[in-house]
Amino acid sequence: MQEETLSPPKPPERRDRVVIRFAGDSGDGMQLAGTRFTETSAAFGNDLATFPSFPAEIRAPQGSLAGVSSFQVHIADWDILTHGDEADVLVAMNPAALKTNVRDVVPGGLILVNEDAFDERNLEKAGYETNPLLDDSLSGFHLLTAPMEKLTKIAVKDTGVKGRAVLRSKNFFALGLISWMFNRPTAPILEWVKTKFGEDHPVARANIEAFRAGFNFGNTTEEFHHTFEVAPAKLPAGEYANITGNQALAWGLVAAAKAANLQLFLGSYPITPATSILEEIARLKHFGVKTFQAEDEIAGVGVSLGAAFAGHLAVTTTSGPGVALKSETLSLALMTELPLVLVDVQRAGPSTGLPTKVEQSDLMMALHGRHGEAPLPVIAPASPSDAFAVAMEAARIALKYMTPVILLSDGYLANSAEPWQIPDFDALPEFDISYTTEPNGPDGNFLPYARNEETGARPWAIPGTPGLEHRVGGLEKEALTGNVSYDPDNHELMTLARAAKIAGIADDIPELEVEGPDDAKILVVSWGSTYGAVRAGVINATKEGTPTAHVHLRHLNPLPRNLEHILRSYDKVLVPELNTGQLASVIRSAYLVPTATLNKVQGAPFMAHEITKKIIDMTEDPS
Amino acid sequence: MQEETLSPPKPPERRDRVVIRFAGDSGDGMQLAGTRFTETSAAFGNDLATFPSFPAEIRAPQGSLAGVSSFQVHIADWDILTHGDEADVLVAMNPAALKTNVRDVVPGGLILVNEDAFDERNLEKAGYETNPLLDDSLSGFHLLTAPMEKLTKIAVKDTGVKGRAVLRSKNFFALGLISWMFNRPTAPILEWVKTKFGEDHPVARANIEAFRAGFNFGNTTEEFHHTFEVAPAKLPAGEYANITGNQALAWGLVAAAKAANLQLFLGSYPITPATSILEEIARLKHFGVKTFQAEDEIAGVGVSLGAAFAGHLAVTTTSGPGVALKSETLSLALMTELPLVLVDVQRAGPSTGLPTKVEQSDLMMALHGRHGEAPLPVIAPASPSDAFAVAMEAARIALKYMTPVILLSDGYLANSAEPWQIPDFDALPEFDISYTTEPNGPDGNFLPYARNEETGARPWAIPGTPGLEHRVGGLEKEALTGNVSYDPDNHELMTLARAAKIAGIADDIPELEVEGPDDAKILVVSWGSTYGAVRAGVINATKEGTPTAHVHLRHLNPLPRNLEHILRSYDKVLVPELNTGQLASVIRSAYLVPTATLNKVQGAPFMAHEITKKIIDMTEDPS
Amino acid sequence: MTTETRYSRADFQSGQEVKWCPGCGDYTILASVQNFLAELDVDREKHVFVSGIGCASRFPYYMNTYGMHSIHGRAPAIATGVALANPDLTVWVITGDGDGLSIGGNHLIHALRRNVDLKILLFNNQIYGLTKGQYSPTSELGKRTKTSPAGSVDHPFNPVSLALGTEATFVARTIDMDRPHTTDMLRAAYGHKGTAFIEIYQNCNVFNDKAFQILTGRQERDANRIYLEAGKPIVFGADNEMGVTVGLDGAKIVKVAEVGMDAIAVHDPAKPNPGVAFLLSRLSHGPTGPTPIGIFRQVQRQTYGDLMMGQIEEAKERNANASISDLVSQHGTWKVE
Amino acid sequence: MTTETRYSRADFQSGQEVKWCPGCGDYTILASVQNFLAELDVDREKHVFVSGIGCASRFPYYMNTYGMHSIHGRAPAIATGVALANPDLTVWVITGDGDGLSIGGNHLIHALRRNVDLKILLFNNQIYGLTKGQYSPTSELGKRTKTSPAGSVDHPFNPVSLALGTEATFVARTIDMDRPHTTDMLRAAYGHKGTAFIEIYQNCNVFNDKAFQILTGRQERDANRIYLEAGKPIVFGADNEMGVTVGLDGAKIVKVAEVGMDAIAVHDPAKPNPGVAFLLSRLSHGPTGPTPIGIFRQVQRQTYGDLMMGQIEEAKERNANASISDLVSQHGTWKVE
Ligand SMILES: Cc1ncc(C[n+]2csc(CCOP(=O)(O)OP(=O)(O)O)c2C)c(N)n1
Ligand SMILES: Cc1ncc(C[n+]2csc(CCOP(=O)(O)OP(=O)(O)O)c2C)c(N)n1
Ligand code: SF4
Ligand code: SF4
Ligand SMILES: [Mg+2]
Ligand SMILES: [Mg+2]
Repeated sequence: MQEETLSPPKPPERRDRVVIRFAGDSGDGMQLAGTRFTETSAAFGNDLATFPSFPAEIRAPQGSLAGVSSFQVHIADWDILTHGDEADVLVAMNPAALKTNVRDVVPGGLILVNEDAFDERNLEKAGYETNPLLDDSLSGFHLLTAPMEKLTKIAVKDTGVKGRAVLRSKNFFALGLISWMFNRPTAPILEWVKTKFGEDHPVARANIEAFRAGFNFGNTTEEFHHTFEVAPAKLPAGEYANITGNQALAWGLVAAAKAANLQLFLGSYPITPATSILEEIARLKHFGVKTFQAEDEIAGVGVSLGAAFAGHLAVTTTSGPGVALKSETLSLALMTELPLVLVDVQRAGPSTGLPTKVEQSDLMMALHGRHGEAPLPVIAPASPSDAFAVAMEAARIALKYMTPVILLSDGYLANSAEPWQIPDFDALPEFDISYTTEPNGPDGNFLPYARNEETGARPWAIPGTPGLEHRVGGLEKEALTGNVSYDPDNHELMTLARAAKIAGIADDIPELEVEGPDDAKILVVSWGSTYGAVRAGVINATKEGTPTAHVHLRHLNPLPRNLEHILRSYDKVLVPELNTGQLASVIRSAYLVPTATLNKVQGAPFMAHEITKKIIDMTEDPS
Repeated sequence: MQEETLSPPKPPERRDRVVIRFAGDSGDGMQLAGTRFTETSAAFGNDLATFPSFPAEIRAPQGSLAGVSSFQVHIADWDILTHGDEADVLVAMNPAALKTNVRDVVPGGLILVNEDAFDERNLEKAGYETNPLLDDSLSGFHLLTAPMEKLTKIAVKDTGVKGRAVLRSKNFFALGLISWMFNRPTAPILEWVKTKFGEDHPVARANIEAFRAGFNFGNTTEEFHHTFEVAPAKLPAGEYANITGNQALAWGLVAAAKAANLQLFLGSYPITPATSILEEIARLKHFGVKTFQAEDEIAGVGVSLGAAFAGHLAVTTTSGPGVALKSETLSLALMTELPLVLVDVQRAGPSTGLPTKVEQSDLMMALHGRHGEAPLPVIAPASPSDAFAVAMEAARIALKYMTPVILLSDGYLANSAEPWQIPDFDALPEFDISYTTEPNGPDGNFLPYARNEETGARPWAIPGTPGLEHRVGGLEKEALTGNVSYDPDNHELMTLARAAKIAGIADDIPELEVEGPDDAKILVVSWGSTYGAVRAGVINATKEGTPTAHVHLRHLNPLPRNLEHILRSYDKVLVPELNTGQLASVIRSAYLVPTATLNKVQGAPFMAHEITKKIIDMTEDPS
Repeated sequence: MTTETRYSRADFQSGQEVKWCPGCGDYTILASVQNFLAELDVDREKHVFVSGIGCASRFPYYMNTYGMHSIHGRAPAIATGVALANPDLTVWVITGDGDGLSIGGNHLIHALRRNVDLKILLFNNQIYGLTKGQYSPTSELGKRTKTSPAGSVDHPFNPVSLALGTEATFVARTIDMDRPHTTDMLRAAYGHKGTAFIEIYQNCNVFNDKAFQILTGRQERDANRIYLEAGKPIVFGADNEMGVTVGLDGAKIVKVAEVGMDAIAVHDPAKPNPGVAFLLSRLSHGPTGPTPIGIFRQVQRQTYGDLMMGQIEEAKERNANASISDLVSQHGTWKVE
Repeated sequence: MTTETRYSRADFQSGQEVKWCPGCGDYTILASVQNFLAELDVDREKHVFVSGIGCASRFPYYMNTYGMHSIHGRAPAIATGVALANPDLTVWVITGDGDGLSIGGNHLIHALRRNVDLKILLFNNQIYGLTKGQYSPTSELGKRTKTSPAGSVDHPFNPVSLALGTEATFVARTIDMDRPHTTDMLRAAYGHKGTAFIEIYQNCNVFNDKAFQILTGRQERDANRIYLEAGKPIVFGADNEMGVTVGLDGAKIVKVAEVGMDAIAVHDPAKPNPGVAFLLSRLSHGPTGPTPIGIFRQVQRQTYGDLMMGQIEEAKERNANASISDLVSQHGTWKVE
């Protein structure tokens, strides 16, 4: 199909932003449709943010509510912060998709359904007593229906695709229709199909034909009188890529290894939603990267610790249940003072919980989930693309301070995508890391626990270095020599030295910058993946007459030096979190500052309006 | 030997309390000498407290500083609180023992040494350049020497004991001498030897002869002009046993099973200092108790969880590194809402740390060391004998609320002993526990997650019960049915319901009682094994003119209802802990109350005077 | 005496919607187990299914018995607790090749050596299904998956060899698609006192389709399924024209006509020495050629539970009516008046 | 070409005071290892000793090489990381029967199947020494210890059988007191490319004294030590009057005179099929009678590390000068002007 053959849509309505959600059965290819739409919008120059949502089941029964998979994309002609609270457009491929998603559509929003799927069986599976396309229940929306299956069948009939496979292309029909409606360039999608399946493969042909049919259906059908235009965003000039948090993390780790001039070693055991970091890095063998799929999480962190001892930039990736298993080894890494990055892509807990859903509830475990006095640095990315920089920062701290570092990402960041302004890789800062190769002791001996005066870090002398033979281990170490020591005073000294080393990192991280108007009385403090929604919520609150300030923490331990001052500069402090108040309790304990909290534990990210509402409620609350 | 044959000692000096420390090489039998002296003092009616201290090595080189083992016992004619800050009497069997222990002897205190061990080799091993028995270094003490080895050899020459074994009885020589000096009844010791080794066994005869020789040496030697008398304490009438914390815990668990009319199941993996709980309970098969030495800590808690599911009172015992490994399974126990007691006998960390030494640094891990929102009850005994009641309390909460409970003991409580007023076992409260055997649902169905209105607990229907077949697991549960549920609102509801259940236990625990004078301005808050030292320190401070109040927490989560009110009733709050301030941070976060802290991380318990000093310093601190 | 009509398969269906991918081998195994239990006629409440995490491990949710869907790899430990707490129960462990052999390997080998009374069904699909297709400890060398894009470099376990190395008392293998054989293995495992281990080849049609093709395909299966039957010569092939000899250089595939029937090994799973079973387990390394199916080993050894209960009973007899007071007073007490 | 005089044992002594109980078998093994390394004449800094927790695991502190005294059971995993990070190193794992077979069982069996280049020395004293005498996974059934006052009910592992069940490429057994033999085993292990596993019987004279008496006692040892030597008939006894036959019913002890020398098995550890090695491992279950000592199995298989490095080299060749910019641009980028 050539773009030219499609007649141009009618004069479009201009919009500065639109949120579109594709929803269907897990088998309907909604993630693919969403991703393709996203990529073409990115290429077109919109700013965007996405939010894929999968069922927890491998494959829940077809047509069931549990089996619904959705992909939301927010496109705009300006710099956006979230994937959008509510959808302006919902594509619903079956009744279950409609049922579970309709509540998130803005009043008056557009709902496009695949009417062929609204048969009795599917309606029953979704728990509809009457057909919502026929009753009044959708009267608050702008409903459009298309016989997507019928039209797809017709479109693909000469492509060589047969039987059950025919209907697999119906997502491309939907994609074609939506592409038409939003005036998207079609070339990137068609190119992708050809590259993916091979130009002449029947599947490629079927998808292209279905896409074309969808596009034309919009163009020619009276009902679809209306198209939209969302102009390219005025993003800072530069090159962009659309990346998810897990990709950004993977690349950030590779970049960190390069910056440190070290080899990257990733020991890991698959677990949702962290697995794709391992999968991504496993593809990068040409960077000299070593990945090891271990027998379990304990071995995953164990091999990494061994690699760290031997001089690699060592990383282990997991989610909450895996962190629990790794904590004993993490404690050994802390005692042996070896660099190690532990990535926890948080999911909803406790126990197996809701493995595919987001939560920020591992913060306390990251800070305190080890026996003994075992403080560690903890940092968290604010958005998918921020994960790149945060991965580098985690590695920087680990290597400079010879310590394990915990990086807290989450299931939302893991899979959501946004445009990332690609840095100039050659200009990225180099880490000034070098192994110790010469004795550092007074008598020409080697003191593996003599500390760097500035950082408190001990030297990194790797096996194979002549003359620096030494032993590390989990028993308390004597200062300087690193020999086993049962001396009471030494234990206290070392406990405090380890703590001081971590606390001292506060001098090596930027002070916080508050965003917001000078007359703000309320300060909102956030961390991690809630950044976008909180930022948007704060901006809205300010617009709606409640001037509000916002500060977002990348570093959770140690906390930035100026946090206390900032906290004390406002009348009220609000800490919104996807947990029951973990950062709030840290702040209360550290500074004795009262906090209001907004907590959500539903396996779902905040919506900006939830933040706005809470802020406005607080101003009305006399206390 | 008959007691009568020993002539009575010269008129004794009366003392209300004495602290005696036996110290020697690990091979010298000091723990045995200390324990025997303790038992005979107990039988005599003194109040007492003990503190054994072992080297971390299996057997450090003979005569080395690392190899010194000691046993301190504090005896008094009144109700004492601690094992004593400093020793009035030190028995030192060799130079290393003298060197490592002399700093803890009161000025003017009595030091009794085995002079035969002060040869050049031993002096060198201990790092003495000159012989301390000959130079002036001990002039601040009352030094007594005895040729213990020579005299022991002579004493045992006809007993049939030969070669190296001869000198093994020298601890009995020392014990005899000290028994004479403190006017102890000799019968319990001699009886014990006979029962232990068999009346006519050469070892029994040797020990008895050595003991007699020591006793007589005191009696007949001019230098030993002086004996002491510590009268029996006026303890409340009743029957007493001398028990360590681990024993008390073991028996408390057995008593709890009886109170609940359940079978006790202990799944455990050996780890210092928790192992002896498993060892003690393994001996109690005649109570129908099942113990399982698992392949690791994860299996230890796993088998216990299985036993809990099947209806047993399930327990798992460990120390810090083991808690780390168990936390994933603990989280499953929390999600399945099954009763389970996890005993953490804390030791000095992080990592392997100082495995035989005390620390209170697992509190934060107990409270927060799990992924997701996973609150659990946490309780801690205050003294060795208190562990009996606390074990029962842990079981009571676990069973009544269908939840795992963490019991935090420590290495000090584990091995220290004190007299315990034996309760009337028949009068101990029964727990009102019963399995569910009938459907509880509206349609005669079974709802495994329908909660008891008062406690929030779910029903316990055990496999084998007809009609109540159901499945539990780690995925989020639907309220009532317990089916897997990915519903966002249900997850929030269940998260809050689990939290509310735990928080609600606050209504089921006693309010705190403050000890101390009404005019106190300072409140000291303690928890766990520091009770005795803190209590004594507070009493002393009050005596010395700083009226001070004290409150001790058994329940660390939930905190007692009236704690906040108490905290706010004083000008200053001091939280002394054997960590870097964990309870203090909990209090600050919960109540926004400023706290002063006194922290000690030396693998050693507090001394009362350290508490007193801090309190007095605080009054002088103007802030 | 069985009441033929007491249970039907439906009595063992929990009413929870079964959520495996359409076409997954797990459905077949579920049906085999449910039918077997119905036929077995043992009180439904006496069965407990304990699983770890993985597609296979969803199994307990679909069984209308007691069950626990626990955490990854820990099912053998948890099930051991259930079995020791209540010896009247029949405790089934459901695990996968990842769950049972990767993260759970230690618990598995310890359960096997202890001979706790458990029936362990390991659904081996040679892949991590639930996490969407990474190689597992039974995946063949060189397997390309998302975590091994250049091919796996991990030499896989042979689960039967591993189990024999632990001295397991009952070790068998079956195939999801062969329901009569699966049922035979379930029956034998049920009848075995001690730990029974069954490796079940299970097709994951989404992430590792046709891994067992040569044992399940119409064309191939007769030529490759070697049924092991106690007391019978080990022959196979459409016309039993092929056989297995066992010698010190290993078990070998031969043409019966060439060596004569007498040279063919007669299967004896009850041999006290596990050596021959081990040799048979080496005949194939994964389903890449003729593969033995059936019971490799079945011997009697006292179970952990019986030994444990024996010690408790004995202790109770020696100390009838033991009370806590006795315990304390044995320890040494004194009176304060 | 070796410089005979470069190292002496003292060069491998770390100066840390050795803190085992006097008389412990660990001293002997330490001496054997130190002497062997001195004789080996490989740069001292190229050796890394990684251990877990236990008496045995204190070993690295006493070696003047690189070392890590890690945490309980995890040494094989950590050592794997060291070996994969730097293939130039010789990585030794020191573990105990508790450390390696109880808590660490899973890492051990996975290291063995993967064939990572590690030398694993398992000091088997059939007891938990460091924690003061509880039974271990190799303690004999019925053993009375503090945690098994009525006797252990856990059927023990035979570590050699277990290792063979994992398809380990090098499996051997030796005895602390037999220093020349220990040295032979160390040499063979050192020379083996891949995971080498040596079970070392080690006397714990404090908590399990004389467990190996029949193999070490003057009176008993000749009658009970069966040395396995490649290419030689398996005979033993003071005058080699005893021998071992291997058949399908197991390996058997025989009088050579009665069966004739030809009936005696000739040892071949290089047999590709591990069956005979397995049969030999069944000859004794723990040191309770004549017990084979020596290399049970030694075969070549590509190591995990070589395969991993091979893939990396290949990928690098295919993508010479790969930069992160390339990586990102392959993914699809766009320009904003
Ligand atoms: C502690 C922990 N680690 C990892 C996971 C992720 N995980 C779940 S199932 C699984 C592997 C499943 O493979 P297998 O046991 O073969 O089961 P299958 O899905 O193939 O039936 C993994 C890695 C988890 N849930 N928990
Ligand atoms: C996680 C953890 N669990 C338990 C322990 C306690 N522990 C230390 S060594 C040991 C067993 C040692 O036995 P083995 O490996 O046979 O070594 P040996 O002392 O006999 O040489 C145990 C249970 C520990 N240190 N860490
Ligand atoms: S992923 Fe594979 S194993 Fe899992 S349910 Fe689907 S087909 Fe079955
Ligand atoms: S306890 Fe046993 S193994 Fe440990 S050092 Fe002492 S003798 Fe050796
Ligand atoms: Mg699998
Ligand atoms: Mg051992």
